[in-house]
Amino acid sequence: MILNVTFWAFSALAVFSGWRVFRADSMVRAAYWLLVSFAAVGVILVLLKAEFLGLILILMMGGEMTIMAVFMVAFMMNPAGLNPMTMVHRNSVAIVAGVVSFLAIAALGVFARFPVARAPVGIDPTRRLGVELLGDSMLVFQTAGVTLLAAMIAAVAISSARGRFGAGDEGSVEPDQLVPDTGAAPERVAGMQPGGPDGPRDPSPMAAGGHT
Amino acid sequence: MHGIAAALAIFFVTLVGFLILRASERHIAPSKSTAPARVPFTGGRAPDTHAWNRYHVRYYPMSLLFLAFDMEMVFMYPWAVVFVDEGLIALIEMLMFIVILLFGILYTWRERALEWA
Amino acid sequence: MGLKTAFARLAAGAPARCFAIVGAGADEIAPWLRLDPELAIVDSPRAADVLLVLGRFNEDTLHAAAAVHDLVPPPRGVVSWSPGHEAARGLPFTDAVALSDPSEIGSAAVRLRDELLSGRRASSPDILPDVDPAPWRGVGPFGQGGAGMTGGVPYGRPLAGRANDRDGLKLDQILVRVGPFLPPFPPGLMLDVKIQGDVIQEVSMPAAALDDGSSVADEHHSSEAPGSTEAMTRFAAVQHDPFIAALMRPVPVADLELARARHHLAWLAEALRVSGLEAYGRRVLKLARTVRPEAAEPVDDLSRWLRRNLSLRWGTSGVGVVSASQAAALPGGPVARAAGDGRDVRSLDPAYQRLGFMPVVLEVGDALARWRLRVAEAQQALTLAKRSNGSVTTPSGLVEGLRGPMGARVSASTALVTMLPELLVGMEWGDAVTAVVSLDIDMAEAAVLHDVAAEGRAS
Amino acid sequence: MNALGVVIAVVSVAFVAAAGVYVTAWIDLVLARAVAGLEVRPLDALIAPLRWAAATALKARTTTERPDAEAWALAPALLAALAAVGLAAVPLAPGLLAADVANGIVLFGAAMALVVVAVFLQGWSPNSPLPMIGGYRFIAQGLSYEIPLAVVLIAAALPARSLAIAPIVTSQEHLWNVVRQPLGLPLYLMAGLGLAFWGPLALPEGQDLAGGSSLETSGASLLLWRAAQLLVLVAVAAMGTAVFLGGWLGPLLPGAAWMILKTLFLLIPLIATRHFVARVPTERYVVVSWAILIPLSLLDVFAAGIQALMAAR
Repeated sequence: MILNVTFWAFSALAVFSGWRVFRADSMVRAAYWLLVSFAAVGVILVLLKAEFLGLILILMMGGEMTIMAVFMVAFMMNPAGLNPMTMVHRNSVAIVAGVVSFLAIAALGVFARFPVARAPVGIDPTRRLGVELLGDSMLVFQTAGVTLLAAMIAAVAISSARGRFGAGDEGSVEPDQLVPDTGAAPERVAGMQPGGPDGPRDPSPMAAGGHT
Repeated sequence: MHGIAAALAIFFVTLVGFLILRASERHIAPSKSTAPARVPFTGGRAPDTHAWNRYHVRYYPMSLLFLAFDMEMVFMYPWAVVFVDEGLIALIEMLMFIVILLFGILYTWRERALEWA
Repeated sequence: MGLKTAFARLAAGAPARCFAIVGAGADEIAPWLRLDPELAIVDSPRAADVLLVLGRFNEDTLHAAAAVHDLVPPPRGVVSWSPGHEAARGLPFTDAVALSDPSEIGSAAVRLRDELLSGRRASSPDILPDVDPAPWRGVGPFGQGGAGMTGGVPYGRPLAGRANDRDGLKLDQILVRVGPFLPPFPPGLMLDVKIQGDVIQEVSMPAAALDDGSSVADEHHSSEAPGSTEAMTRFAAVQHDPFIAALMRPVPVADLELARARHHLAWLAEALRVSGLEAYGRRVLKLARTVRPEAAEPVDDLSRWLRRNLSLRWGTSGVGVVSASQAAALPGGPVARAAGDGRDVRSLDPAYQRLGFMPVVLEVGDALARWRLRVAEAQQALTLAKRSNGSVTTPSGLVEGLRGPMGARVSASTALVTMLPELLVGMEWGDAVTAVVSLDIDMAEAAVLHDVAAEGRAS
Repeated sequence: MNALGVVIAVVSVAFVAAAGVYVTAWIDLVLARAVAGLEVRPLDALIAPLRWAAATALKARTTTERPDAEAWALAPALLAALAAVGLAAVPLAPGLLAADVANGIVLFGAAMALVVVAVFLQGWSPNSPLPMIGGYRFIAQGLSYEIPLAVVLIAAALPARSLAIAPIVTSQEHLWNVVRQPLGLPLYLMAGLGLAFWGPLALPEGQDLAGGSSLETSGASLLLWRAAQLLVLVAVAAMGTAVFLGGWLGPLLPGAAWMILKTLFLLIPLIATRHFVARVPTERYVVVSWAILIPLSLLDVFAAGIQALMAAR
């Protein structure tokens, strides 16, 4: 009984907070309402005996939603929603699309015949997951590794303004590949001279010795 | 299941308890908020604008790197459980996986993308 | 009510949490406040019970002091002290406990706090009017003063605007009006700092920044000739400062050097506090108060401890580098000497020459070098004081003060303040604070010297 | 589900948490007086935190021009709730565990990952420049310590073949993890300091920001925030004890006594860092954390893995 009540309470919380995401003016609030929604789903997963998956969902979303919040704040006008705004556009299309997809998923849930496979009692899902991941071949792990490496390199290459050869907008381009000046050169902020922030730090600040 | 119930109960009891304690403040120390008492403190002079702004997070490359490493942890937890049973092969698999990811850190560090000031 | 009384009774044994507002003429008292066991000096007015108002203020700083006062959460009170028995004059704190003896600050603050918390005394009312920064209530389509997506004055203030940045992103820039009373910065220092994220993009001085507190009195008495009773009192007060005295008459080297050692150690105490080592800073402050030339071993121990503490080195090395050319533009002083510029007025004084004085010089010019230089100078000063054997200085119109050469028209602090905008641009906030603290700026110094020059001519 | 068991768990965790916070505040005061060269009066220091708490509770709550009031109210409560869950995941003695879950270190990790949210909200909500910088600093800090924290805990789980805490403790019967995995405890404590934003890693609340994320907070809110912060520190020390110092294992004394003694043994150096190690610069901390601490923690996992395999042979 308590289990059922908890399940439905967290389901309601997940849906409610999902709705709040789109009603929040502040980007930080929107991101953290989404986190609440994810966390509620995480608890539901735990209640469904997928303890590891539920907890890891919460663990990951804590960091991930925070990163989403700071990016949304950085790139949205009026990020804190001091002037009210709506995050919903083209309402009629959205409503139709929403209703249709809800009906489709609901129909799937109601009419589809799901296979019945009872899990043995006393199974440890985390252990089974580990066996599944490691398994007979290395494919899962190494594919994941290479994909993540590609993601990291791509993220850094695209986002980082500085590189080992200097700032991204000046030093990293071979001279003969420089496009003729179209007047679209990035503006540099006054006062940001080399030798200030970007300049080399003294290589041996420890080397100082005093004499009296 | 008992453990999870206890964890949830502890979380929500503490959360609600602290919120109640905070709300009780108005009975112990009532306050009336006035305009000069609401000014953000930076040394005695009022700001021109709201502090909330499109805040320039300087560590954005690092945060993207973190996303990848967060994924890595998802793989490591189940790996830890079966590690001893699977033996040497599990060690080698994880070693390769980690070394691949370490190249990501090495690259980021080499590109000086972890620094911002 | 029972709970409140019980809480008030329990709280009565604690030190009074004070936010200190320091104006001109309080240099004798302000640095040592943290030694008072009855006071707990806090960094934010939000955490204070009592506002300490020490010294004299001009119109700008007075307004800022009133603004800070209104930020202290009720129940709150004010304890004020001003040099030369001019307490409370010109101050807007109507119900302040005005003291004439600075040694009473601790007990007065505790008594005031107890009266406030137990309800025996009413909380000090707001000074500034309860008026929104801009009218917004009921304005605009949502009644919060905003217009469109980013326009208007939602809740009384506009939104920040965008600015370019060195990494190519064009995000918002906000103006932080630092000071005059933001604790990690020297009291009285006002900077308009534009930041994007946590990186400083532009620093400028508001018009009144270089003006010092004593001018309230000047404004009130502008018709009076120099040498009036008022001015004479203040002149007498600054006479206690051995460096000012050395401008006019011979002064024992031992006095000057002991004062220098004490000052450098007190500065170190504050720098340690800002870097997070509050308790150790208090130990150093006590040492600064009590150190004697005959017993200088604790300073040597301190120097060794600082050298061994890697965390301090990590936080200061490479921060706020003053280049050789910047150092050359300074009139001299520890900051210049830490950047390889060996000028020191003491080298010219016969008394010092007889003692074999050689200035301490370091090359790097970063905050770490300044830390080390001041500790080395403190050690050197104690040695000089010990060996000086009663020798006195020869007045030459210029004296090597605590922050550099002092004279009628020379003030190292003024030069350091003018250097700030150039130095801080491009730094992360924490590094910028480390740099400012390491410069040891005194906003009162310039104006005091200016006054003394006037007095000297008048008398 | 046993309702009585849940109630007992909640009450006992609340009791342990309150006691832990109080003892931590006391140790900090005693250490501060000793370092400052003042006469140490442990009995006076026993009542001093209560005096401070009473004086703080009597102050009115301040607000700013347009804060996110709900988030501001939530921040201390969320921080305390997360710390309490972290503490509940630690067994006091065999069978004496409030939140007995099969994935204990994941539960602890999840609670600690959300600490970033609480501290960021505390800094963001007042709509004030210096707290906001503090909040953003903590995100940089959190993203940097989270991975070493999780990885060293995973390393400790290797010999136990389980993610639950109790088996991790019993797996140390012959040799504690602090010896078996020498890198683990130092890395864990460094991450733990970051988690509790304490001492050298008090970046969001540094003196350079005049108090940072809690600058605008006063009255009972400030009191609750401080209590929640200390609770995080206690949870870190307790988990460190269970995972690296053999938890309840020890001769003569009952298990719970060992657990408490060892937790104090870890708490004291953690607290003491505030008085001996200066606050580290944010940016350089991030670089060092990624370029040195994370690779070291991965090295720790492999050393632990090889060790576990050899032991299993």
